[in-house]
Amino acid sequence: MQKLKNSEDNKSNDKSVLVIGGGVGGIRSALDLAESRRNVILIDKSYSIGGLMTQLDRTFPTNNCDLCTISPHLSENTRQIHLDLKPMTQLEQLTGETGNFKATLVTEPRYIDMDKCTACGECYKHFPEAVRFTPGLDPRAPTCMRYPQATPYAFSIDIEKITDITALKKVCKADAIISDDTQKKIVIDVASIVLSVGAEMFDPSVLDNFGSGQFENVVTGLEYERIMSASGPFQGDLVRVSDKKRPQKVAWIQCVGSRGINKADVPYCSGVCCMYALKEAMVTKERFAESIETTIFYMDMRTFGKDYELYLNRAKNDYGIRMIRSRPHSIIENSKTKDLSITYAVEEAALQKTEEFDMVVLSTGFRIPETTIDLANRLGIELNPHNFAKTDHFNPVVTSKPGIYVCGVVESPKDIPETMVQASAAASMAASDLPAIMDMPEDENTFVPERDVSGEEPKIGVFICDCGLDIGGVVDVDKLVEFAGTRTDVVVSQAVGYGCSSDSMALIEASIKTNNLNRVVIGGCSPRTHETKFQDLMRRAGLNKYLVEIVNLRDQNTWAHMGQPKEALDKAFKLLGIGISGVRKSRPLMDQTLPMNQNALVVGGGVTGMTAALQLAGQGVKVYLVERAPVLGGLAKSIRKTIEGDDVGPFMNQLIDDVTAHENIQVLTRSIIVDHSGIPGRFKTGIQSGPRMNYMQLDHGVTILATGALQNRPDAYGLGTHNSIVTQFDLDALIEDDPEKIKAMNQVVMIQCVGSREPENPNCSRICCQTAIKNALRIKAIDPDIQIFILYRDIRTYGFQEDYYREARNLDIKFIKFSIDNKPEVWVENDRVSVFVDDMILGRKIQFETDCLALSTGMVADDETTEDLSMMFHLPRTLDHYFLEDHVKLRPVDMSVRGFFIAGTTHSPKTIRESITQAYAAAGRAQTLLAKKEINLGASIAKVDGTKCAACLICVRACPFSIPYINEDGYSYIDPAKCQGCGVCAADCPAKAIQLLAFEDDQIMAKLDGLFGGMN
Amino acid sequence: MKTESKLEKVLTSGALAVTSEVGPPRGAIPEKVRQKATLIKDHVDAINVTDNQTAMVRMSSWAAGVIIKQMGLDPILQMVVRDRNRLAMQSDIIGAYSMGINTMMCLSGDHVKFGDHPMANGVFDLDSVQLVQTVKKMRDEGKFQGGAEIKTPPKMFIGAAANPFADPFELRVMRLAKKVKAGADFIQTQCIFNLDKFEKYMEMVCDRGLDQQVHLLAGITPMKSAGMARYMKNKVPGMDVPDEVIKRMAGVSKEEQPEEGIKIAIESIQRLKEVKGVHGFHIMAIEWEEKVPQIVEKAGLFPRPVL
Amino acid sequence: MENFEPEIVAFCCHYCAYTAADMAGSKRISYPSNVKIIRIPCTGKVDAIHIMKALEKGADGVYVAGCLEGDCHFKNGNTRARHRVEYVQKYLEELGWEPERVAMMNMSAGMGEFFARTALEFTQKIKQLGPNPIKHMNINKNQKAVS
Amino acid sequence: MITAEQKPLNEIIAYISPYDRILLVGCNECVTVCSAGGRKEVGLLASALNLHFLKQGRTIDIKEMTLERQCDPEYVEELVSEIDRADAILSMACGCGVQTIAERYKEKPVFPAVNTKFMGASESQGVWVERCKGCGDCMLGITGGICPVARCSKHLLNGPCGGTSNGMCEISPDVECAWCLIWERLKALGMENRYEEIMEAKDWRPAGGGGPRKIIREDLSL
Repeated sequence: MQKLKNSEDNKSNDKSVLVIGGGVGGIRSALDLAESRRNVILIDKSYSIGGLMTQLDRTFPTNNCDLCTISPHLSENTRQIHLDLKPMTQLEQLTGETGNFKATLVTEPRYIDMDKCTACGECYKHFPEAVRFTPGLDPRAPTCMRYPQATPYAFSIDIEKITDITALKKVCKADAIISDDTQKKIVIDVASIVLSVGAEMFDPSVLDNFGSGQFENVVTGLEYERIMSASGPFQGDLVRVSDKKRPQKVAWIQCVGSRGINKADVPYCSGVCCMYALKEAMVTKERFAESIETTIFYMDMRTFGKDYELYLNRAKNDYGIRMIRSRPHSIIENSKTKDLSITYAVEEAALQKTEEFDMVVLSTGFRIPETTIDLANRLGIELNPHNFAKTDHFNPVVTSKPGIYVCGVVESPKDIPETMVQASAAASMAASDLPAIMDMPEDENTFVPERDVSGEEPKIGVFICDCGLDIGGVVDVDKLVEFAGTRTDVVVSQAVGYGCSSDSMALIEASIKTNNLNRVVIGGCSPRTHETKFQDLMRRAGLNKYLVEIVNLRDQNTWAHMGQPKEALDKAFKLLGIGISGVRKSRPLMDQTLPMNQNALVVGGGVTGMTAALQLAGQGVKVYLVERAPVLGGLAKSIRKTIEGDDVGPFMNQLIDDVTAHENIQVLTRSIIVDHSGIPGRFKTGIQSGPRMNYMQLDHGVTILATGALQNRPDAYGLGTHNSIVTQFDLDALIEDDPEKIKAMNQVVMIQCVGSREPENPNCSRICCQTAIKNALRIKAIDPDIQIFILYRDIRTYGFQEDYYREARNLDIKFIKFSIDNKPEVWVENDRVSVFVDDMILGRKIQFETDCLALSTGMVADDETTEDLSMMFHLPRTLDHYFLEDHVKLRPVDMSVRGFFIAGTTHSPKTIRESITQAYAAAGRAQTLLAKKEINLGASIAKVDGTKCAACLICVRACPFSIPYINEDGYSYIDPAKCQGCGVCAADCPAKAIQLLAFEDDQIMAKLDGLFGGMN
Repeated sequence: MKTESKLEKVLTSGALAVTSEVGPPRGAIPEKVRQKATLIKDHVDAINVTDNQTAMVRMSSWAAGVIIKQMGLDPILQMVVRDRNRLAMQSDIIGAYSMGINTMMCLSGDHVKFGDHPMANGVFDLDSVQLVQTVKKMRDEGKFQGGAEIKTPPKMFIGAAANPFADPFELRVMRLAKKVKAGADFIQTQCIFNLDKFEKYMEMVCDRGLDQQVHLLAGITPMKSAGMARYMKNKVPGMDVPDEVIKRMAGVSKEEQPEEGIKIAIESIQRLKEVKGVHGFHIMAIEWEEKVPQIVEKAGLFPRPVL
Repeated sequence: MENFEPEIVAFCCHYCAYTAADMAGSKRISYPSNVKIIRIPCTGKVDAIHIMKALEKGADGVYVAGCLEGDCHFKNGNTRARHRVEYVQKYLEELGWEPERVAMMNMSAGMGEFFARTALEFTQKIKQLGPNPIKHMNINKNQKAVS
Repeated sequence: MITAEQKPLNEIIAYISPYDRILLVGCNECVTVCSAGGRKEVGLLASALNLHFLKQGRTIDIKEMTLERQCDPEYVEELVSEIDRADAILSMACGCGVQTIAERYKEKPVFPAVNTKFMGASESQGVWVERCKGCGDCMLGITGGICPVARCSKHLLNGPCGGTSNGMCEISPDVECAWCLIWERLKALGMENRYEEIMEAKDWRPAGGGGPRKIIREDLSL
């Protein structure tokens, strides 16, 4: 371990970060830290990590299951040398302070040795009640794994349900049962802590009006997800619980237990329920039947996230999902049919309606459980009035206690993309309590040098697992061993019991060395889960890791054909034939690596860009901060106050001073980007800078785009024609600068959604509802007698903003709803501004004469800037010209081009607080690259044989990532640093000049030969 | 006078000329030609004889023209560049002229794709403009297209077609000018239904002074039904049938539609008579030749001048 | 024909279909053992030649299984694969072979049941079609090669 | 580029049926670029022929080779080592390649496996369009870079016929009217007056009307 530079501070590199909670947020935080080569301990009280997301059927806004997108994240866990995963573990006590915490961790007994358990399911088969499994509705379905890619991939025993432990031990062929397992307690040193324990979903059975827990066909949103999920109780078939029949009419009731004032209600908005109800309704139609009628009863449709308004429009227009703006007061069950009738008030006409449904879904929101309140006490952090973690107003991941950070729902209600952003931000903050990444020593390479096997004839070793009875109980492993031994070039063929156990691994390693093997075939389970493990074995044995082939004898043979041993044996022969024949053609391959340039370029000097720059600079990274304007500050500089009542000005001035003074930051104002080249990790970007527009070239490894958005000033409602018609931005300044002028007013009218949620700008600008309420409350504070009317379409005060909405209503600020087809009209006559609007409740037009008409115009993308940059950097944009991230859900600040990150309003409209979070997140994600001296790009890339290439351009056009080009020598060149390895080019090449390494044509042919030529 | 053509004589006299057409039969049935010609003989100055119209094989146009000539009438030999190369066309011109045919139309011809021999190779050795040039060269210079001298050259009164409605509109007058420059003496236009657009076209024609250089015969087609009108609008390339016309046709009962079509044709002639540069009418009553007399009479174009 | 057990090659993409097959196994859902999977990174990698060669070498049926349309890990590899399968089908038709011997399938990683069901349906279809008409020739050829 | 398309398999099969040993030869130039006869198509065709003959109960020996360019004798010479082991040659090159082989290996029958189509350009992935007729007397300089000989269905040289509608040719709403394109281009170039000049009857001798064509570069020829 390198000697620390600043031994006087508390930063120590052998300290770890403790991440509490293994949901998607905790996993993201832990992975970010581990990828930045920080030591992390991830604890979760459950027996496998994954949290809430793994229980969902599909997730918005992509409506994919995305388990295959998240599963690599999960299995990555086990691969990280910097990550220690402790399931069934909780924090008991915390002492010390930031940089020097001592955490006491308690691990509950699992009664199963995770290293030995192969997840064969024998224990579950014989003792179904004894295996721990929690997800909703029917906890016994169907494999007792919470999800197919569960991590750790091992069972857990509920010992209290076991009467005969010896019998249990007997069924476990892996000998993994530890009957005398006990609670374990350890004390560890940690420098900082990320709290990511999420929240619970509200249990509506405490409400007496909806029949939850009483009527079988009333379910919660999460239960509905479980019903639809392929790994749920009905194997992914949508049926009613009562009669297992497909429902034809399903209703959702929103805000159940949220935004209320009744005894079981919480006042805040959970922010995700509108979207998940829309998703569930859409998926219902998509997956089960168009004809299923779906109805959503809602108060305000809160689709405020990026492109979520388009999602809502799609739900309404393309899927025909019915939306009724009403809050039903009760559900009554027909005791015979178990159908449900809902009575609700109709908004347009003062009458009640009753309608029958087959199923009703209660959209419930998040609740902080008692256990979290206890945990907060143990940690010593403060909670807000709603029991969520209290955080810094300008940094939502910072708690009241230094060194402890939060992310995800425990901070405030939020969806997956926002959780992912906060997780990366919290990781980034937690890392700042450790030594700077630039000062960290390199990880040791633990592997012996690779043996050169070129020129050698293949010498193949075949090792076959029995996996207990999982393979050996269905097929005769000895016969397989015998068969393999007869194949060409096989010099060793041997049974290895549990091949993945440490003793078997040692045996294989020794066999490779003593027999001088140069190819290895493992007959065992799926390469998806175990390839890396055996690849590491190869490296330890001095062989290239691409010389091993895993034959899937278990998941795709003995498991699937356990009832047909004869067929399974025959198939096992053939699968081995394929594997052995294939491995003979495998070649040693080099993973592509690149040295990293460890500078960062941050484009945009607003609050987001400056925050990201400072965070990276604090880690010793040299940062170029490029700003188009002559001064730093951006849009936030023109904002006076936040809704929480904080002054933005002083905060910004401090930020600008810090940035300007930092030795690692080079501020380049009045600068524009003019060219760009290079590869991820080694970018070159040309800028023109200063009044003379001098050209300079910057070398950098990563790029953060924080170019912001623009205030929208649409030509609507007379904006710009009269000085009493202003935007909310203008009003914000006016309130601060000229309260006397405000005092002189009698009546103020605000119109929402101006230039947003319209055909020409279909998305919601997200910030306007809270801005309007912020300004309205401030006016009321100046003079409570001023009458304020807010004309709106939906009030979208998500999360705790709802508190301010309620406060505004209590202060008698009037909210009047209008629809897009019947917008208010503005008249200017005799220098007086009047607003006309149809009041839906009164059913007539009303008129206001107003002293100030404030238009909530929101934001629009900076089309010109994002267009220029997207062309230069080859980055995609959304239809409304914001940058489009790589994965809207799981990689919200990463761009599709490696090494690019986005943050702030160039991603989508957001508040200062949210922009700052994203800035930290982008800085955190950037560190995962910057912490490495080189990037591993894998070996499976397409390679062109120039002598065969006809330069036909087919690969150039076919590549989904636009990587190939025709080089100076006149043939196609595929940059190994950029190739994603899909092989489309190799398949389309008419000259057969392209091969995808590790999947070459001759290897595929050899596999076919192994299957068909194999039996003679 | 450049030629012996009766059409030339009528046009030179300043009278409005009237032509119509006869499509030769798909068989060796000379009577059919005579029958059709008889229907219109008193009401027109000359009769176009189409050349493998719509790319369907028919009796050759010069042979059918000879039959008409033998009736004492005046055929106009249509010739498309699609089916013959320059040798064949020039020999046919000499042949036709030798049989007394002295007026001809030079055309591109519909693409073979539309006809009954879509597998045929379209020749297109010359295009229609070049054919006009060739006929003029034969007549005025006494030379074949290849340059050799002709002993007793054929003296053809040369016609060409114009479609004021095909795309691009702005090119239409220029293309007419090109044909005039190449040597066209008269022009027959595509059927005119959109009178407003045609008048605009004629204005442009006159602006360029082309009305002084060429005789333009406006094409008139009576429609039998609203269905035909719709068909022509949608299916026939280069045809402009305004919606009002279709509406007007569809506005009357099915039985009355033929009468309405004729009415429209007559009204069109009456309106177009007044248009500067229009020197006559070419009435294309496809398989409806018997109505030509009625149209000519009611449009006030009867009797035909005797020269 | 009753005892005919076809040999079926399934080219499965790593991200979805291969995972779905593992899922089927982990849920112990049975499907015909006739199906042998060859793993590829993306169905976009499957060349028409791979399918043809599989038939030539004696496969009674070949199918390509990728992610759901629109869900390809590599954007559009699965749609390209579908076009290629259709191309091979046309080719087979020209040769007087049953185009149904090759097929394209799409599934997500979680669709273990679906994997099993399609494997069963495809196997049944191939059983109906009967053995690859050149299978016996291949055996001769192989024997020749050996001798 | 010369474009080509594979012949119907039945036709190919009929050609080679009498023979047992086939030399299947691709070409790495134009036919590779238009995916008709490169290494990949050679492999596919070989596989298809195997499927066919094996089904007939016949084993035929197909040797696959792809030459750099089949229309050059030096490259065609590379077949020498294989030619004796073949009863017939099946060429996937354009007509030029087939004939170069036929000329060199007079004793072996040569059959074409593709139909040579036209000189074209690629419009997008997998789509090729005719752009040149090789008329030997290029007039693109006066037609705004768009060829009426190749692209007008009637090779009209003096403007569009009456069948144009909405910029499309009368033969199909998918075929652009070459003259509309020419006119737009001339306008864009400010060369409208070009259009007014009558283009004289074309001399078709350079287009092949004068018999098979030949180019001789005196300075290069040996």
